[in-house]
Amino acid sequence: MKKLINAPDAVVADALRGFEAAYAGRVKVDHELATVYRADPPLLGTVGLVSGGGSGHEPLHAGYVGHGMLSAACCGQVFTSPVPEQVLTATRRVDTGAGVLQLVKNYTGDVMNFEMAAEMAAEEEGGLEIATVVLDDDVAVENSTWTAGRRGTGATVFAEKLAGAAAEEGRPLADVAAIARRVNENARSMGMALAPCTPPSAGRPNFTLAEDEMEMGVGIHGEPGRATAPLAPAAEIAEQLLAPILADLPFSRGDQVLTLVNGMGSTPLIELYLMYGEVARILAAHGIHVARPLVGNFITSLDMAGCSVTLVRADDELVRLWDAPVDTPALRWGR
Amino acid sequence: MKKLINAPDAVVADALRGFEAAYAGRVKVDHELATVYRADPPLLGTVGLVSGGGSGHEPLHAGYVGHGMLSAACCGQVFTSPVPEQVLTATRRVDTGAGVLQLVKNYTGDVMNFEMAAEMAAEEEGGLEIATVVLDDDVAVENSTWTAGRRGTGATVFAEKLAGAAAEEGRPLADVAAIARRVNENARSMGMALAPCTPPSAGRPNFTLAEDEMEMGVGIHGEPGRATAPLAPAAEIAEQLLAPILADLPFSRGDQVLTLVNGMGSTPLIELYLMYGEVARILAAHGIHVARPLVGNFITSLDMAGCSVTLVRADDELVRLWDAPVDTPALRWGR
Amino acid sequence: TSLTVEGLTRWLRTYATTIADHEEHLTELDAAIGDADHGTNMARGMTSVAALLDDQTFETLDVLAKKVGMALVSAVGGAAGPLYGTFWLRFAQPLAGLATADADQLSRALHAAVDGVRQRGKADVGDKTMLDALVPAVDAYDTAITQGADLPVALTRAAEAADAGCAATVPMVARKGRASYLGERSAGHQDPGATSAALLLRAAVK
Amino acid sequence: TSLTVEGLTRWLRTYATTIADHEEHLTELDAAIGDADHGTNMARGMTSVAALLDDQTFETLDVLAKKVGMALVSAVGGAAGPLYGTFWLRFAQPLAGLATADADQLSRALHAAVDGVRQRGKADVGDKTMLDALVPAVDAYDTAITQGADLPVALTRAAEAADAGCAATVPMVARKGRASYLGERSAGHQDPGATSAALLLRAAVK
Ligand SMILES: Nc1ncnc2c1ncn2[C@@H]1O[C@H](COP(=O)(O)OP(=O)(O)O)[C@@H](O)[C@H]1O
Ligand SMILES: Nc1ncnc2c1ncn2[C@@H]1O[C@H](COP(=O)(O)OP(=O)(O)O)[C@@H](O)[C@H]1O
Ligand SMILES: [Mg+2]
Ligand SMILES: [Mg+2]
Ligand SMILES: [Mg+2]
Ligand SMILES: [Mg+2]
Repeated sequence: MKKLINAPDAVVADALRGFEAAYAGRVKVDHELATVYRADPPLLGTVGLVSGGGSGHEPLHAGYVGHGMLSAACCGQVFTSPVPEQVLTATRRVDTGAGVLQLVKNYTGDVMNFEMAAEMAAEEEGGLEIATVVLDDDVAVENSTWTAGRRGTGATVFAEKLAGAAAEEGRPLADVAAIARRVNENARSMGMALAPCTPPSAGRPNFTLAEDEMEMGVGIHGEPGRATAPLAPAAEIAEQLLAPILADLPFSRGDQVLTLVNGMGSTPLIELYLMYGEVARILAAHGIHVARPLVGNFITSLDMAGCSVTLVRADDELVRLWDAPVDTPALRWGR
Repeated sequence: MKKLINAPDAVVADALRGFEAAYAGRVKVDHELATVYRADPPLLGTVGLVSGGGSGHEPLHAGYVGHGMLSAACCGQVFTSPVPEQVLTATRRVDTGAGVLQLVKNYTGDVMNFEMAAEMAAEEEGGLEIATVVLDDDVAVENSTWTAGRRGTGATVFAEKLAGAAAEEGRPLADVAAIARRVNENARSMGMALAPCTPPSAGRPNFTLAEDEMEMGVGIHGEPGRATAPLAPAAEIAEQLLAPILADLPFSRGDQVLTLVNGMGSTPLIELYLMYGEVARILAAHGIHVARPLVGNFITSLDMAGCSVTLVRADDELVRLWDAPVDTPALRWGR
Repeated sequence: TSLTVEGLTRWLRTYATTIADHEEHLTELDAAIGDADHGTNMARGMTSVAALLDDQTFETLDVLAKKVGMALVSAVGGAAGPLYGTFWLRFAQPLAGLATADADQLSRALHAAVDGVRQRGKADVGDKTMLDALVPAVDAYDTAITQGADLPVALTRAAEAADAGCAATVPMVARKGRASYLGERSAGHQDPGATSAALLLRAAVK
Repeated sequence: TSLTVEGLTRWLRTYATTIADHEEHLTELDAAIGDADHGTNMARGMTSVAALLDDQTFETLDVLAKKVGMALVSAVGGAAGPLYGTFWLRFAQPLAGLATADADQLSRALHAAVDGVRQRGKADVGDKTMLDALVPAVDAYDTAITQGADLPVALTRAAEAADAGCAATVPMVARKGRASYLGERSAGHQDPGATSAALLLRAAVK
């Protein structure tokens, strides 16, 4: 295993130290509870936005803390959801009386830990108001009430951005949560890997792929995907990623979408630009209008090579919220 | 070789198509000459800024085209400098009468192709005014008048940003060139690799490294470095990168610096955060003050794993120019 | 024969050692159908429990179990943290104020614990989770007690049933937890959580 | 015996074929001490030259050579583009208006070409570049002519000298081009540009 780290069990703590130094003045880090906060004090009467999850998906979530996006991000160990104490403390700290929205990716661990935090918060006297939106946009996983359901992937970036913009506008908790829910309901994602990742504590990749193979339907935790497929040209890979996405919602001719072509962590930007070209071509052929494209590494899986595509069907309000000013380590415009 | 591409010789053209779609409205692409321009017409009386080089270093240079930075970026084939025709055309197109600054990384091919373009421009009637600044900040290479000299690496990002800010302020060509020269004179870089990259046309890595080895003093073209060294913890790698940088300028106690911890293309962000923490620690111990840190993938080497560090000793003017608004695909703030 | 505070402490210490010994194995199992952290997660949790046992002494079973549950909830994270945390938090409830538990009291504690896991995770037997080890273990324990076995024997039956339940997860297609994302591909692998649960019962009889 | 437009065309076509055959080899050499693109660069350039030869006919040597130089400058990029481009642009100059060149005229053209490369790249013999093949080649050509050899023989001597010069780059420590970044580590590898230059001379006698 080759990584720029000191020791496998110090990765998250060491990275948070560097993160704090790199974004000093814009974020504050509670190192004891591995939680990142906005440096500016929360505006009275605005809804707090707390998210979090296992580490290894950088810039998610800490990179999205700041004006117009998250109030706090709770960082778990690599690929391990944070614990209730982290979430509870963050929730309390960012509450200004207007309540707190918790954005949770749909993984059993994340859901249960956030749930326990919400239960504990509810037990407190004068308990604060909490809303939770669970994100589950990954079409690679079949959905059913019998299973853990779909994974939360690319939709998370959009939910954090758009709910964050709504919170920044001073809208009430119910509205902010409704935005996040609308994002999730209209979002679909699919991912693929050219090469697996190596979790630091495991020291080796979770699966292997031959030189002429790729893994389709992967998540963001280095787990094997739904199927191993023969390696294909980018144009073909884009088709394989988009087909299940388009069919699932379904997206239709005339739809306006936010589009993310996301790198898995070790995919060079030139390949992501190229993939976006293929995705744009296919969407144009389907009469789907990309209102806002986003291309880069936004929700990663350590050093996995590959990409994912997320589409969010967006009405004009969602597009407007996307355009609203944001000032975080990983997304920044309008200020 | 596993890449998200269609064919090795179509990579640059395909990526530029995707790039144009991803940043439509902000950049324009001349596909015939593989050159990226700002979408807004150049402001009369402002100096044009042209850079370029081989592809494979994304987001450099095309990702730095926009308000407050480059006017145009000429894209060569992967790791191959652009040809004079590209540079000449771009230079002509961005000239508003105030002249054009060409920013060139110090590689024989880049220098000669830009030189030929400048010669051709000078031969034209009413020839436009051209200044050229060659960047050569890489301390891994010993400098001498007998050799090709040092490579241009991380300083390029700073030269493009700071000269771009000066040009945006409407300053004359001599001033804008002087800023770029000041950046270069005060910039030093050093890079290392955990794993080599695979150029698409070669189909395999340029060198090999054992599981317990790293390559010190690498450039950004997948070439072997100055020496193969035993793999070390991040704290130690940071020392090895900073020692030659600090000694070379030299940087001294009380200096104020712009600092880049740069990923080589397939290094996950969590490792770059962590590396920045180590770099910040060492600089603090040397009494060097980081005025502005930058952490991420800004000048890459395809899918090479590893990082580089760049320090620029900066007076208050350079810091002010760094803070000036910029709106490009890869760097964006203040608007 | 009954479970004392000292006995429970010994059980937990043994389990902490077992987990340390099996850390890599659990992570390997999780690598195949999950995210390769179950060993690390459990090791981090049981290290925290062992520290608790070193630092404090306990008068009653419930206080000890509750602290263990809280330690796991705050140290583990992931799926295993809330599930094993809930296990011990609920285990404590029927034992309120008791310094020792007889076989029936222990049965109630185990039932509460396993029901807690079931509620927290919304899973059940056959979903390829730790419940596939825990549920048969409690059933086997009850059967042994009903048949007049003493506590050590009943716990041995429980451990055997947990082992068998764990082995039975191999052919299952997961419906809960991360392994469910793999669909049919999850078959052919032993569930990591069922494995750590079987080790928990084994630790009780060591 | 003299060099005709047809002869130069044949030389260039042969070189285009040679480069296509050696593309991988040149890239491999460049991978060892450069950036693994010399084969691709030269192949792109000579494909463009071959297209030029297909599309147009030429009356004089200088017009042909100039077009070849321009084609290389606009198609190749990197170090090889300006260097080989300059080679042919300068090769053209002493041949202005000529449909054929005798041995002396060709000598002047070769000298102009190689001096052009020297000026453009600010390198010289011993720096581990294409000049280590080109300079001895021109010297050998001149020597042969002085000794009364005819043009084919002189070109054969040039090709032999280029091969020897190319082989001589192996132990050299590079002072110019990318290989110079490697310092002492550049020793032990044959220079890719010297190799493509030696192939250019070989193509002249095929
Ligand atoms: N809903 C659930 N109910 C019961 N056990 C579960 C559930 N989901 C997962 N598990 C158990 O948790 C184990 C995985 O734990 P761990 O790897 O520590 O957490 P994570 O899956 O969050 O990485 C699985 O092997 C399974 O036995
Ligand atoms: N300054 C120079 N003078 C003469 N030849 C040079 C010089 N620099 C490089 N070369 C030649 O160019 C070759 C490399 O060409 P190529 O790989 O196509 O370009 P690049 O180095 O830009 O990738 C080297 O092997 C060397 O022979
Ligand atoms: Mg996990
Ligand atoms: Mg090159
Ligand atoms: Mg796991
Ligand atoms: Mg080369």
